[in-house]
Amino acid sequence: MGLKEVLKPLGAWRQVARRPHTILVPQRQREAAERYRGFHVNDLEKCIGCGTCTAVCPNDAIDMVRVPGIEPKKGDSGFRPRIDYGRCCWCGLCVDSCPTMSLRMTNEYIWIRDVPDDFVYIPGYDIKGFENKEKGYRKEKEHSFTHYHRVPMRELPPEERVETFAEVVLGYAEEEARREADRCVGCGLCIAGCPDRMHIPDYIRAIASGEYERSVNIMYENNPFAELCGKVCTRRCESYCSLGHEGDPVAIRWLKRFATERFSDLKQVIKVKKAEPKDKSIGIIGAGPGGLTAAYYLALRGYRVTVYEAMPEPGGMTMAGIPKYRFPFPSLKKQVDFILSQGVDLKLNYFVDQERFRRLMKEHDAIYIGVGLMKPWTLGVPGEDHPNVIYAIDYLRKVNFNEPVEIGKKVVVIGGGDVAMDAARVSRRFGAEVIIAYRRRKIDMPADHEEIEGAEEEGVEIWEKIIPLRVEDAPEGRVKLVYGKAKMVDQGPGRRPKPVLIEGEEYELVVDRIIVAIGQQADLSFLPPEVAEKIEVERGRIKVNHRQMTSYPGIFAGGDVANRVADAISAIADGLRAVKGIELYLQGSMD
Amino acid sequence: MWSKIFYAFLTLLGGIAYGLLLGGISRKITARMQNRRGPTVWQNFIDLWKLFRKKTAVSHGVMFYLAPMFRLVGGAGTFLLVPIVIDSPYLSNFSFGGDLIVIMYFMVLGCLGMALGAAESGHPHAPIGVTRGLSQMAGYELPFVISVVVLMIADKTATVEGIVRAQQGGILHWHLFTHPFAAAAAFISLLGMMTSYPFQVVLAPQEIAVGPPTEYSSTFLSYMFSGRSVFAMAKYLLFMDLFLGGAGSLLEAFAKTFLVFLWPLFITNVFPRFRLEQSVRFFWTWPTFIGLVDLLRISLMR
Amino acid sequence: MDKKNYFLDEKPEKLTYGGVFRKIDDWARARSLWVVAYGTGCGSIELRPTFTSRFDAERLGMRMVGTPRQADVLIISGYLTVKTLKRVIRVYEQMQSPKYVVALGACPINGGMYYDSYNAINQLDLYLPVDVWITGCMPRPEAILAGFKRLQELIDSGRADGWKKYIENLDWYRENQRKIIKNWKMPNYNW
Amino acid sequence: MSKKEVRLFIGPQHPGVTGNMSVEVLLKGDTITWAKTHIGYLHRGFEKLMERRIYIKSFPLVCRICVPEPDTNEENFARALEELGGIDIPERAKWIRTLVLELSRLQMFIMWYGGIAGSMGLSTPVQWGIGDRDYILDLFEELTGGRIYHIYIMPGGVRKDLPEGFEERVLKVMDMIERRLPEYDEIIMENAVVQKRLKGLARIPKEWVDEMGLTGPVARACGFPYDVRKDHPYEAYPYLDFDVITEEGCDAWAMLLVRRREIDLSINLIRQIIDRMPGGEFQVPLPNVLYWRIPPGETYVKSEATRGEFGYYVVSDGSDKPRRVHVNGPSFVHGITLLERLLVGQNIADVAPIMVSLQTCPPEMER
Amino acid sequence: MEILERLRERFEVLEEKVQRDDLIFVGTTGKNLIPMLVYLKEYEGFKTLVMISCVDWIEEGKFQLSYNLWAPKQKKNIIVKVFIDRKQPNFTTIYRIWPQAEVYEREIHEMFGVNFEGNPTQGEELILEDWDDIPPMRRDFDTLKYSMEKFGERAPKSRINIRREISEQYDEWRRK
Repeated sequence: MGLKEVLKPLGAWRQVARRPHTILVPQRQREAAERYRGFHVNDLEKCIGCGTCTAVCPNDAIDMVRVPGIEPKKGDSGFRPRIDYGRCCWCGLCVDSCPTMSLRMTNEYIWIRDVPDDFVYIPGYDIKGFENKEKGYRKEKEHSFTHYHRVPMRELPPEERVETFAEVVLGYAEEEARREADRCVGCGLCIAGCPDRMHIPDYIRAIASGEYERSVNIMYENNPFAELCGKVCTRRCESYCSLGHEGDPVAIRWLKRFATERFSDLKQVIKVKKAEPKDKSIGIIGAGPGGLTAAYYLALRGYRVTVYEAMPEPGGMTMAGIPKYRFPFPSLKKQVDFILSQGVDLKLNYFVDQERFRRLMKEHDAIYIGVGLMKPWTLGVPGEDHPNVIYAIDYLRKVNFNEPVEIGKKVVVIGGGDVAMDAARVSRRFGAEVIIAYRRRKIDMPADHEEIEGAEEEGVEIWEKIIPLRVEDAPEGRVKLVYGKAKMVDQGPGRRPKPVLIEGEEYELVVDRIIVAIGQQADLSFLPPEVAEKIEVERGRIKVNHRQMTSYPGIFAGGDVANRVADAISAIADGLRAVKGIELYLQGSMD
Repeated sequence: MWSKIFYAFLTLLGGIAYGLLLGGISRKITARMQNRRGPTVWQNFIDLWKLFRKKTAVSHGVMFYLAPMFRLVGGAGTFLLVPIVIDSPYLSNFSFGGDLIVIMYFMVLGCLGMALGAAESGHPHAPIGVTRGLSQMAGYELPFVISVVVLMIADKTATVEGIVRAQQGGILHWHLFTHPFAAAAAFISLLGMMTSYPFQVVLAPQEIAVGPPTEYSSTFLSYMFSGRSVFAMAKYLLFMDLFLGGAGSLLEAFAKTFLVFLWPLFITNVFPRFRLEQSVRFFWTWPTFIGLVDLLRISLMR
Repeated sequence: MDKKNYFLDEKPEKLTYGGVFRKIDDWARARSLWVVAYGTGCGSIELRPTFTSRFDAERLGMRMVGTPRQADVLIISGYLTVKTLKRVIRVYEQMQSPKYVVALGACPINGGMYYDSYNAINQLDLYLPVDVWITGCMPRPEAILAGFKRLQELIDSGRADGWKKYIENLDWYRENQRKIIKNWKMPNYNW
Repeated sequence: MSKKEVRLFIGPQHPGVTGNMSVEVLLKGDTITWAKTHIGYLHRGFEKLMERRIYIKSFPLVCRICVPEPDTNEENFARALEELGGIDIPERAKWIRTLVLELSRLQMFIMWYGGIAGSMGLSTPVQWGIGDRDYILDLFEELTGGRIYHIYIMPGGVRKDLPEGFEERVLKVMDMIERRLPEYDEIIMENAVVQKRLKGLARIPKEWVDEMGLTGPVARACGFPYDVRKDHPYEAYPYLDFDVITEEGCDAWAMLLVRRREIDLSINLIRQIIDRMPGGEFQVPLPNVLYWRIPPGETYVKSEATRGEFGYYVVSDGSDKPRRVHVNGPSFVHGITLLERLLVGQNIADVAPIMVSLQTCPPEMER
Repeated sequence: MEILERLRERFEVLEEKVQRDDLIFVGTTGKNLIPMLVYLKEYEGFKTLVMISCVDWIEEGKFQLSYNLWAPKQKKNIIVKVFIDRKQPNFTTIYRIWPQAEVYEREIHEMFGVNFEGNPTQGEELILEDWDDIPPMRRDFDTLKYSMEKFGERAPKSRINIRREISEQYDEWRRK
């Protein structure tokens, strides 16, 4: 303890001359840092109520509530997060995992109350005064918990595709599939998009964790055509996907395809629970996906089921209409065989006419009509009966059944739907030069955009705003399409623009074949008049109630003939719903 | 006589106020040293009023109630015996012959009363603090007494007034300069009296919470608070009288007490506290030794 | 040494407060808040900056005191475990009226991160009357100071009366406290 | 307890204890004859809570285990999960993590440096220390978005990249602290009273170090060069150039010296890190955190906290939640086994300096 | 690693795993544990006990005790594991080998209910106070339920299952 040690500390008195570094809060505000994790704000318009924030919140601080003014709509559950600041720990996990990036944090941090009940609030709805603060913790798209980029699907190169009818899509490898499946946040918004309400998050999660058998079993709970859907589904679910708002939606279809393709023998995989046989029989007209779905679940419930099919192979439109490069025949056979193995009786080449329909009504306790749409719409222009004008649906059927078709060197496909794309791409595979003529713009096409892209890659030309005027004969066995151009007329908000012919202009196109693919209609001529008059038909489709029953008790209908969507998954959904309806009907407790 | 009492009462109030103000200034200066702004200088008045008007529901017996009064009375007694302005009819307080010795006893009285009351409170920290306080007192009283004795011998008087008068006639007559060793000893023991930091073993927050006043609250605490400030004032005045030549006017008194006040403040913020035995040992060695030097010198000179 | 009961083991009388000095009292109280130095939870980490040079709560007349007897404000800094709650109740009751409680953080409001913990309480207001709630995890010193400003406003306008509520509804509070403190080895009323 | 002994609880409501804990002592005069640590005032059952949370949800929890220095916990737990889950993190993430760890070590030491003076009643450096530490917290706020709880280190790297110009601001704060440190030294290290009180205080017998498993500055003050950063290098520490600091005194003064030199070391390391900070990615994408499963296995990872060796024992059973996480903080041994033995024979006045010297941190004892 | 061979020679080694260069797991039986620990301490340089941990394998009806040792010279950790019956969780104390084991064992006793024979302080409360349920760290103790029953909840959460809600919405739309 020298004198130095006594005097040295006194040097601290130098500090008196220094300016204090005290910050004068609360008299003056002090702003927190740029990234500060303060109070939440939520863009209610962007938010889709997926509930990922709820799932990731470590403290159970976030729950989902209804908010006045927010209605559920496509891809939006209608709920909004409510945050309890008596629970929150401002970790920002919710922000980092918000798929739409609507939830973020401001750098606001003062929230003082005299009562403890004022700490629950709905960001974005309850106005707290810091809604417009720009600074604060935000999600960086590339560095967050959400994986926005889809694992790319490998495809055949376009040059190879046009040479063969081999499948275009090559499928995921196991690692790729698990990586893709793992992107799913499990919100379940996609369920609303699926007509069949498949348990999408569940089977995707099963794929992600490598439990493929379980995954397929989950699919088969309400879809016996999982593999079909895995290949050709219109996948409306993907447009509901919460990841789709800021990135690519999860490839639900390809994942389904991946899981189902792994198993060649479904009997060993699917664990069916068969009910006691019941003394009731059901007749199903049309072995399309809807009819077979109904048959499968009815058979599992113990009913005797007979399916009547006019064509030589089961599968309906999936057999006749979908080209083999999208949906190979062995795959269809695998699924149909599994369904038939559950005790479904199938009668092929059995065209139901009025006479036979009367017989079926006597034989069966209930009848399900799933005949689909087999009659094409016509163009309705002069000269349409020209032999070189063919209809896509007939054309595709012939191709699929290996019947000879002749299309020449150059064809034009009229229409913009999936069938048009199929017809065009099939024609490319026959070596023809193909033009698709559509009366609206490309972005208005109802076909799957992947199909459009695929067609273009394969060298199909797409002409927009074409309105056919008449068909004329042309030399050398060719045909001339006379058409006019259209202009798009705005129809006001919420409605898609209408094409209107520009008068006075006429163009000509000489091709070998004109393939008309502007849609199909139902052919209900097999119904006997006494039945037909009781069955309500609305705009060409049979009208059914929510149990798929027509206005004639005991006759159910589903699939394209009854719904407006006309795709495989809706047919399957109809079939599944009809099963419940038929069961209730047979028990006499129809609601 | 009554007017004298009246004036004495006024000076007492003034002393308390000035003591509180000095406390506030010390908080401000300390704050500046600690790189912060600190409270206003009036903060101690607000604190005192708040404490004074606070409810209390604590009861630990009669002694417990009386202790703060002891403290206040001890402080006031000391204060009233120390002349503020010499020769002033109003501000010379109750100075009388031999009062220096009485003052020193009064200073002990406050502590003793405190000790009794705190011991009554039943909180274990209090007796520990009291023991410490008393031992500490035994420590710093020794050098202080020695230096006072030096002054008494030198000036041949036992009154404060006499000592002040002996220092008149210029700054060099101050005992600070005529008896530097005694002054040094006394000023070191002032650190102990003011419980400034190296010797702050009584309240010792990190060790025994706040020591003796642990159980005291509200009004009692306000008495102790004002007692403490008047006590401090008394000590400043006493040291002013003893070593800085007293004050001829009120302004001079203010200035000189402020100087004395700065000394403990100067030390207190830069040292941690000693342990009790280190503290006592310190007082019994260095300041005692220094004081003895002057005592020896004065005895030899005579 | 004879065993002496240092605590009043009886229910406190209803305290009324008022009088001519009321306004001055409130003014002085708001500007002289002495905080009992008890870091009950992780929030005490932010109390240190609050009370030291960078934020310097002493500007507002606040300071830390080592004993509950002399304190006016009890800061519940974050979650409270059952074991601490027992001590906190005791500290609170030893404080002299008027006294105020400030709850920091999300945890005392609705359990916070520890809503599912078997040892941390979820709602502080069942056990102690709280005057000001400051949420955050932890509240920054700025927020704490803003909270104290709010407390000062409340005191200034005479609305910070949690301590009165506590005495009036003592039985209710006691019932709640005893529900979770199984072994009540304390005096019934300890002020 | 004889008649002459007084039983005294130091804490939990006591200005001198480090956090919410208490030490029960028997006093004979001023001398402690027996001591017992009581903990549990801050027990929240972290380990139980983590068992019922998915892995990612545990990250906001772990940083609360040691409040003043949360990053060690985050880094440890993240590293354990990376090891079990087989994730390799990019170089830059390692360096950023090390930077965060060193910054947090520095702020803790600065606070401690003031705190040791405060434990003896010298409140001036406390005010300086906590005030200067705030500038580091400002850096943290800028980098991580949180002042105290950063939740910044996550498995796979760190959550955000360094902001623009962050390095310069770090260096600026380092310069400021380096300018300030001599002033601290003047009032603490070169203070006669501090020296008088700390030299020879709480002398730890050397054989206790291995026997009790003392780590960190406590062990290093006894001459044992135990430093996880050197012994089991993690993150970017193998690439950094530093020596383990040891002192031969075994007393509180030696611990003070060790920690004082650690401050210099930390500043030095931070400069090195900033100098050599590599570019590139700072994060590898995790699997979907909501469903992240970790293969079965167990591991023990450790790192050097300011108080000593911090270890995480993680057992995974293959599900998305840990089977068991055991957090082993250095204070568990320092604060209970060592403190109870060390206090015997000491003066009551020295309890606070001893506790601060050992840097007992109650939340990591009871978790 | 050679150390594993030496251990295998002397004791019954049920399982072993080299997790990292500096971390080895060794499983042994209860009878072999204390001799093995002493051997490791005296002859292999594992002088320090880092911690004792307990894992509840409720499905198998076992508690796993993990003794984590550190060798200051070799800079290696070894974790010795031993399984004990969950129904009668009795084991022997090792506090005579390492003094800090006393507190670790006390904590495990409190949190898991494992009884360490010979530990002088294990009955004392360490962390919990007036605990009235099964030891809280056991897997079958539901802390959320306990907390909600004992401490309550202020603002009950809506706990909406979005998937179910969405399905119902879908039905609604369907019906329209």
